[in-house]
Formats: sequence, structure tokens, C-alpha cells
Amino acid sequence: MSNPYQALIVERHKHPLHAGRPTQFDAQGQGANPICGDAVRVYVSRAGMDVHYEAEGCAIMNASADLMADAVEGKTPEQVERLHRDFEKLVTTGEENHELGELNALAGLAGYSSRIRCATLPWSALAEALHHV
Amino acid sequence: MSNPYQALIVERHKHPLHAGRPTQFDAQGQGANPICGDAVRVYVSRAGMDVHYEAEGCAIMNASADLMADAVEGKTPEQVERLHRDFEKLVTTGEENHELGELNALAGLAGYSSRIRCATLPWSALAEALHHV
Amino acid sequence: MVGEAMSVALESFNVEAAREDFPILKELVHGKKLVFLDSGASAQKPRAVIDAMCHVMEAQYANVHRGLHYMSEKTSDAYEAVRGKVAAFINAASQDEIVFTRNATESINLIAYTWGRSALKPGDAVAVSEMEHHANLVPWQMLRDAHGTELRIVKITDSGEIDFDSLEQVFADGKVKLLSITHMSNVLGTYTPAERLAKFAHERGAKILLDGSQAIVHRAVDVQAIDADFYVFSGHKLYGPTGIGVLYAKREILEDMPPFMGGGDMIASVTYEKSTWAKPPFRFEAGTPAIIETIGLGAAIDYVNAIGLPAIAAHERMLTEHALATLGNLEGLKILGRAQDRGGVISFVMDGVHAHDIATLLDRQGIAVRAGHHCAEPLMGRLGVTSTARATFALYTTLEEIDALAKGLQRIRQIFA
Amino acid sequence: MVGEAMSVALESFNVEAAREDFPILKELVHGKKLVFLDSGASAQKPRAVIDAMCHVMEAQYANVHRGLHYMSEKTSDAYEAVRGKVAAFINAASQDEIVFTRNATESINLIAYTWGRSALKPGDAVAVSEMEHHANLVPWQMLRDAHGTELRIVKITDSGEIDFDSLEQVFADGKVKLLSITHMSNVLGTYTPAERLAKFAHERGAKILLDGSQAIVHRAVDVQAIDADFYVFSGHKLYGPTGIGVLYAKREILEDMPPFMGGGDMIASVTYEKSTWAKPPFRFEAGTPAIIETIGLGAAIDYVNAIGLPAIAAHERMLTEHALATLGNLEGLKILGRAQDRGGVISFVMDGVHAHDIATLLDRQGIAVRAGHHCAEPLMGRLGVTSTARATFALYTTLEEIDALAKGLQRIRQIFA
Ligand SMILES: Cc1ncc(COP(=O)(O)O)c(C=O)c1O
Ligand SMILES: Cc1ncc(COP(=O)(O)O)c(C=O)c1O
Repeated sequence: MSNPYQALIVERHKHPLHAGRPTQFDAQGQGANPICGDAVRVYVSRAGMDVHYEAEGCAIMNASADLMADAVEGKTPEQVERLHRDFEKLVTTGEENHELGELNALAGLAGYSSRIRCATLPWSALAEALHHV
Repeated sequence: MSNPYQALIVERHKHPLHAGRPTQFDAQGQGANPICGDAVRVYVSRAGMDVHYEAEGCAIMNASADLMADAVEGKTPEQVERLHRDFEKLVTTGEENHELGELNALAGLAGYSSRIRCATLPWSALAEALHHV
Repeated sequence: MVGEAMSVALESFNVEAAREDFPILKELVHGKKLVFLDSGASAQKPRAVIDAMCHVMEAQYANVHRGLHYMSEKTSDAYEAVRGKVAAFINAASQDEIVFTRNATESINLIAYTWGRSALKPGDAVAVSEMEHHANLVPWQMLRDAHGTELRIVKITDSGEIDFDSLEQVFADGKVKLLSITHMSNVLGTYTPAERLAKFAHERGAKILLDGSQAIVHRAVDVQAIDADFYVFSGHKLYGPTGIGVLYAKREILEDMPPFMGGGDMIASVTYEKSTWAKPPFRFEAGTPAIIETIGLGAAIDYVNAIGLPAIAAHERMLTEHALATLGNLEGLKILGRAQDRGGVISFVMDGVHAHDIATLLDRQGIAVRAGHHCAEPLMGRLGVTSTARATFALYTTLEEIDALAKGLQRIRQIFA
Repeated sequence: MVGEAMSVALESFNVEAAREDFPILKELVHGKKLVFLDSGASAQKPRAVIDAMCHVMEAQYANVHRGLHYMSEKTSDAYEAVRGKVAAFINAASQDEIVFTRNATESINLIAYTWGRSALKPGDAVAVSEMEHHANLVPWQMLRDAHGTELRIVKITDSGEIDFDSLEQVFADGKVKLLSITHMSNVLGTYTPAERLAKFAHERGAKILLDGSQAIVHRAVDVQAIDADFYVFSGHKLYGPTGIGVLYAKREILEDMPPFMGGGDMIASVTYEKSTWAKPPFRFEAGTPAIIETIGLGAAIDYVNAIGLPAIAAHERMLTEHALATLGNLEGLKILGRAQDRGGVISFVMDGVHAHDIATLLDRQGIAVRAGHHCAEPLMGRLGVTSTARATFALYTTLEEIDALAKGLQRIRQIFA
């Protein structure tokens, strides 16, 4: 199994680009894993898919949320749905997919089935938010 | 394990000497093993320890009941109790005991822990009967 | 299976080769070759099962679920993979419909405690047949006594088959909400017509539970084709280890069932005031599961699949026919049950010889059969006996072993003549 | 144990020799030597246990009880002999006080379902502590919700010990009829003063249940000296197989308990109208038991006895002292709990690093620790954390492994600095 803690993951965990609750947003969604206490809340602004989040959890979840916010910026809901699907595939199979760009940093999770949910939790929260938009 | 079906056992099973309900008796006791349907009823006449029985069960139980009736004839209750104890020891350890006489034919049971109860059932019924005398 | 398919299956199956897979079959008993005709109580284990269990303990073990390290991940994956294997083996729609228990007995009790006490109301009735194992009778008596449900008995015919007239009567007033019935009798060898019974129950608004403890070993089972609501069996009769059993239930039924035992792994979250339950199947698996045994069960299923249930069924049919013919000819011996559709479980009684004496005397010749009421006391009453002797066949049973049994019985007859 | 006795025990114990008994310790993980510090979740198995289980399956297997043939007799004898071993191991007055279950979780649920629903009346209270595993909390919640008993929580002090003031309060109104409490915390490593607690409960007319899942592994337990009413543990933490657990209860309590599950082996007789129950312990063991696993547990107990719990306890005390000193010195790392009387279970948190990240990063160095709430969610709240990382020691743990852990934690700290 390859390293799930690529430099990018640690970097985004320590210095996130999209963390924090925005003053204005159109919808929100949340995810929680009571087993480890991971919790995330995702905020979406309709205008050109602008995503922020508040996260309390492990480095994998925090970084995944931040990279997700990057990746979905300006995308349509359909494109986001597609990315979500591809991302799930990436973290379960470990097969990199160049369309996923920096998200590929999480491919190393594939060997750690109990950690995969850490990475996908922000995506579920985003899906919930989009459902409410 | 030695043979628990000595000729004497088969013989007594086929041709018992003490089977049947006597017309007169002072006390009775019974034993049953619902697992196999074995059932025995033992009748005691106070005068000089005269024992009869009705049995419905396997050859081991039937023969054991018949040999028991032989062995206890004319004994005191204390002597019967002692025989009972020695008999239990015989069938669990397999060590013959010349004081037990023909009862030693059941020593071969020792290897068959699930059959030991077949041999001791008449003795429990007798103990119950003596308790009532 | 008939005709061509059967002979193909038979040809491809080599019992002598299969026997090599079972180390215990080389053992001597009282100096005689072991002839093990008690597989219906519990089957022997092939090398593949033994090896799989050893492998876990030697090279890949840790507690499952939530271990964030290699050994735990690998062990969890191996454990959960068996859920998929079991689902495929009985053709469940999803592996989430497979709950691991200790044995068939626990599976039935789990249903009685959870579904029975939530979906059934006092006054509702549960119907079982006259040929149930205690495991499929006592839990419903306990439910009756604790919860006020009724327990009804479906009669069997003299040939040992479900009496459909009796079934109609038992269902007539519409109170029966569960038909809980054996898929194959452990005393008479009878297969019950599972699909027909399921249709019958469903048309009358009842659910059906099939006790597959015996059936699963001898024929391919398809829970979707049967349309079973519940299906249960034990690993140890299927050439797998003890300590592991299976409960299959349709997803929507499991979803609505409250948990059975409380503890780790079955919760979503816990506070002192209130705990919320995990989804099925985990809701029903409290505490550290039988990890090593589950993986052993997976190996047993792989083993059976590799030989193929059609081949096993064909082999056992041949054995059964031979046994019925051979034992049926012995003087003073009576075989109980003569169902049209039957498998390799043969109970018999002998004039003037108690079943326990038969078992012990056969044992002295190395032949293992069971004797007693086979955990089916009420059936003994129905058959007018207190106990029977019983020979059961497995994939490793041979024609010669059946001949040895017949010869052994003849000898016993002589002793008691 | 102190002074001379301890050094004698230590001298006679050779950890490197003991490690040879555990084949898995030779495995590599991610190319690194396996450092297994998750034995508190489940321990690894010595060769003797693996061999005992293989032996049953290879040479001496059949279903137990009532088989009237050699293989069944021998297997039954081996199975029942383990009851005696377990009784001796915990100094029970009789082997009839030993009931076999799947695991500690089932043992507690069995008590809650049977004793709880018969001996307890609605309005009676069950008291547990703030540091219980879910296995000793959820069953009492379920009993509360189904049966109307109350559930009370005994506080712990900031050092992680039972708060006797709180205990007094909880018992003040005389409603508590059961104190159900861990004998050793699986999170904080705290030993609870079992004898004192038993005396306390008994003086107030309550019974005591001790959850010995962790304690049994590290110290000799004497249920008579403690005067425990119930004592439970699992085989798999005691170097034995999964799928087998133990419930000890005093004979007079077991005698009065109704059965838990219904089925074969637990009955005296069965008719449709009424079944009568077998005597304890059989009344509580329905269906085919975990035969192979029980025999494996017997081998585990023999193994532990051969080394001796005093030697194991001394070794683990040395490890624990070393770990507390070494880890306690690491910057940014906080060890939770500092009970006077504690064993080799150490939970910790690290500033700015989530426990899950610690576990995964240690795993990449071959070091297995557990992270999460350890099935003790309410305790996490009490400690003000959502999860912890936890290292637990076994008889095969070495000082070098603890140093490897410390080094690994330092490296993690650097990554996240
Ligand atoms: C203190 C304590 N109680 C109960 C349990 C439950 O044990 P099992 O999962 O074997 O039933 C554990 C083990 O996780 C434990 O540590
Ligand atoms: C038909 C039937 N049902 C249930 C059982 C109970 O199986 P187990 O003892 O494995 O729970 C058996 C096995 O004895 C059986 O033959």
C-alpha cells in the first residue's frame, strides 16, 4: 500500500485554502462519523459552485475537504456528481485518474479500507448540500 | 475400551431373573432418561431386601437392573448404599472390584461416558425406593 | 437432477480423492477403520478449512472493524469477504442480508427475540411442523410463553411429508404470521417443498422461515427462487468450523428488526440516554465476532463449490438409494419415513434392540452412527418410538461404508437373536 | 506483586523464547517487522492453541453430547474438560458454574436477558461506571427500555478511578440491585478494586458483575476471593480463539435463571405444550457449541498457566512502567488516566494530530495500535476527547517495541509540526 500521507495532504491539512464558514451561502450539508468523531459541514454558493467547509477530524478528512473544494470550483452539479463517483473509485481501487488532478494524492488510501470514509465524508456532505440547493 | 456387551449382559437382557412387578412390595422408586426413553421402576420388599423391577430400555440398563437385583438380595440398606457407590466407581473407572461379583461384567462401560447413566439408572431408582421404605 | 446431468456430475466426482482431503478419515477407532456416518450431527473438516484457520492465526490476525492497521484491515477484509461468499452460495440479493451467528439455533432464537417480539403481536400464531428439530420449536415456545403468541403444529403424513390438509387448517383463521419449517428433516431425510410452502405462506400474509441446517449440505439453495424470508444454517454441518452460523433475511425485514444483543460493533452511537443502532447486518453482530471461524466457513464454501453441489447431490443420491435397498432388506429392521423427495439421512429401529445398543455395538466395529431422539422428541412420539438409530451421509461417504453398516447390523441382530 | 517475588517471576520468564511460540510475530508489515501493540483488542495465538484446534479437526472430531460413538465421546470429554480448566483458572467452586458463550458481550447480554428480566423488577436499578465498554452499557440500556429498570452511572475521578462518593450516592436509595463494572478499563488501564466493590454491593443487597475482558489476561483472578456473583471474559483476548467466551455465575444464581436461547442440549424434555430445562450450565448452551474453539481456549489456559500469570504480570508491569516514562516524556503527547493500580493499556492523544492519523502513520512503520473511541463513547466525553490512540501490551511485548513506538510517535510529530 502506498503512502496515504503525501506531502500535499499534510500541507492542506495544516494550511487549508477553503476552510471556514462563509458569510453567505445557498445551502449546506453535513457528514459525521461517530466512530472517530469526524464531522464536516459543507457550504455551497450557487454562483459558479463556490464551496467552503468547517471540518473537525483527521488530516485525511480535512485535506480531502480542501482538495474537494478546489476540484469542484466552477463545476456544474452534474460534473460534481461525476467527480464524486470517480473519486470514490480512486480511493477504493487506488488507480490514479488524471482527470482528478490533485485529488490523486488520496489514491494511497486504497489499502486502508477503514480510512476511506474519512476521505469521502466531505463529498457526501457536499452531495447533501447540492440536494438542498 | 473393552466390550460393554459381555455375554452375561446379553443373557440377562434376554432372560432376566427379576423382571416384573411383584404383587406385594413396601416401596418403589423410578428413574428415567428422557434423552433415550429409558425408564425403570424398582420395587423393594422390606423382608430381607428382595428387589424386582420393570424396565423399558437398552440392554445395558435392563441387564444392570437384573444384576443389581441379584447383588442386593438379602443386603442391609447400608450395604446397598456401599454397593451403589462401588458400582458407580466401577463403571466410571473401569477398574474391576472382586467384591462386586457379576456386576463386574459392566466394567467395559467405562469408555462410554454417555452410556454410564444407562447402568446407574436402576441404582438411582433403588436408592429412591429405599428412601421411601 | 436426473439422467444425463446426474451421470456427468457423478463421473466428475471421485470420492476416494475427496476422502484424501479429510485427514480424520485415516484414523482408527478400536483398531478399526473409522466409518463416520454421523455427519448429519456435524461433518468432518477438509484440509482446506483447517489450513485457512491456521493461516489466519499464523499470519494474518487481529480484531476486525475499526482497526486502522494492516493486520486488522486484512483480517476485516477476509472476514467481510465471507459474507459475500455466503450470499453468493445461497443466492441472496445482497451480502448485507447475511448475519453471522454461532449456529442455526442462535439464528432462530435471534429471529424469535427480535422480529418475533416486534413484528408479531400477542394472539398472532407461529406454525411449525411435526418434524422440527428442538431448535425450531423451543424458541417459539419461549416466545409463546413470554409474548403471548400462539404455537401451532402442522401434521406430517405417515410417509413423513408435510400434510397440506393440516397446513390449510392451521392457516384457516388467518392468525398464522410465520411458517417456520425445516427444509430437510434431520430424522426422516424428507425435503420439504420450500417454494410451494413459501408461496402458500405468502398468499396468506405470513412469512416463511426455513431451517436449512440439513438441506444446505446436500443441495444448492437459492433463497430468491424459494422466496424465503428467513433462511438459517450452521457452518459445522457444511464441513466448516463450529462456532459460526448464518441467518439470511430479506433486507427490508432486517432493516425493521431491533437488535438482539447490545455491545460493540452493533451501534451507530452511544450516550447514556440513548444508543442508535448500526445498519444490518452489523446491528445483529455484537462484540468480537467468530473471526477465525467465519474465515473457516469461507474456505468450506469454496471447497464445496469446487466439487460442486450437483456432484455431491448425485453422489449422495446414489448412496441413499443403495442404503435404502440394503438396509431395507435386513430382517427385523425398519426404516422410518419414506418421503418421495428425500436425502441421505436414514433413521431406523430394530426389533428387540434398543437404538443405544445399536450405536455402541456399531462403534465397536468403528462405525459411528447416532442414536436417540435427535433433538426431535415430539417427532418420536408421532413415530411411536422413543429413539432411533440414524446414519447420515456426506460427500466422503462410500458404498463400502454402507455395506459395512449393513453387515454390522446383521451381526448385532445375531447377538440379540 | 512486589520485591522478591516479582524478580523471581521476571527471571524465570524469557520474552524472546515466548515470542517463538507466536508464529505471526515473524510477519513483516509494509516490509517492517510487525510490532503488535493491539493485543487489548485481540491477542495473537500461540502455536499450542493452533495445534490443539488442528488436532481436533484432524484426528478427534464429532458433535458433542449424546453421540454414542468413540469420536463423540472423546470430543465431549475434551470439551467438558475445558470447563474444569476454566473453573480452576478463575477458582470457581464448581465447573457447573462455567457457561460457554461466544464472547464477553454475549455473556453480559445473557445475564441481562435472563437474570435481568427475572430477578430484577421494574424500578430496580443497575449501576455501571463511566469507564465501561459498550458491552457493559448497551445491554443495560436495552433492559431499561424493555423492562423498566433504571440505569445509573457511577462517576470516575480525574485520575480514572472509581469515585466512591459517587458510588455511595448511586446506592443511597437502595434501588440498585446490580453493580456491573469493569475489572480493568480497556481505555485507561485502571484496575478496579474488585473485592472492595463486591463487599460494597453485597452490604447493600446488590449483586456484582465484573467485566473481566481485560483483567483476565494480565492477573490471576479468583472469583471466590472477590466474591463475584458474575464474572465474564472472552477467549480471544486470552491468547485463545475467537468464538468462545465465558460466563461465570454462582451456582445458586444460575439455578434460578431461566434459559436464554431455546434448542438442542438445553432441555430436559420437550412436548408441544411444555419443555423443561436442563440443569446449569447446559441450560444456557443451546445448539451445537463452539467445540473446536472451546478446546482451543483450554490450550490457551494451559499455555498461560505454564508461563504463569505472576511472571506475565511482572513482565507487563515492567513494560508499563517503561512506557509511561518514555511516552510521558514526549512533547505534545498526553497519556489519559493515571490510576494507582493500572496495567498495560495506555491511551494517549497528541496535540494537533488526530488519533486516526497516528494509527495509520504508525502502521506504515509496522506498528499496530488502535485508535478511536474503543467502544467507550461516553468515556470519551468524560475525558473531553473524541478519540484516542491506544497501545496495549501482551506477554510477547518487548521493551524495544515500546521504544519503536516512541520513536514512531516522534516522527509523526515532526510530520505535523
Ligand atoms: C473491557 C471490555 N469489555 C468487553 C469487551 C467486549 O469483548 P468481546 O468483543 O470479546 O465481547 C472488551 C473488548 O473489546 C473490553 O475490553
Ligand atoms: C434440522 C436441524 N435444525 C437445527 C439444528 C441445530 O443446529 P445447531 O446445533 O448447529 O444450531 C440441527 C442440527 O442438529 C438440525 O439438524
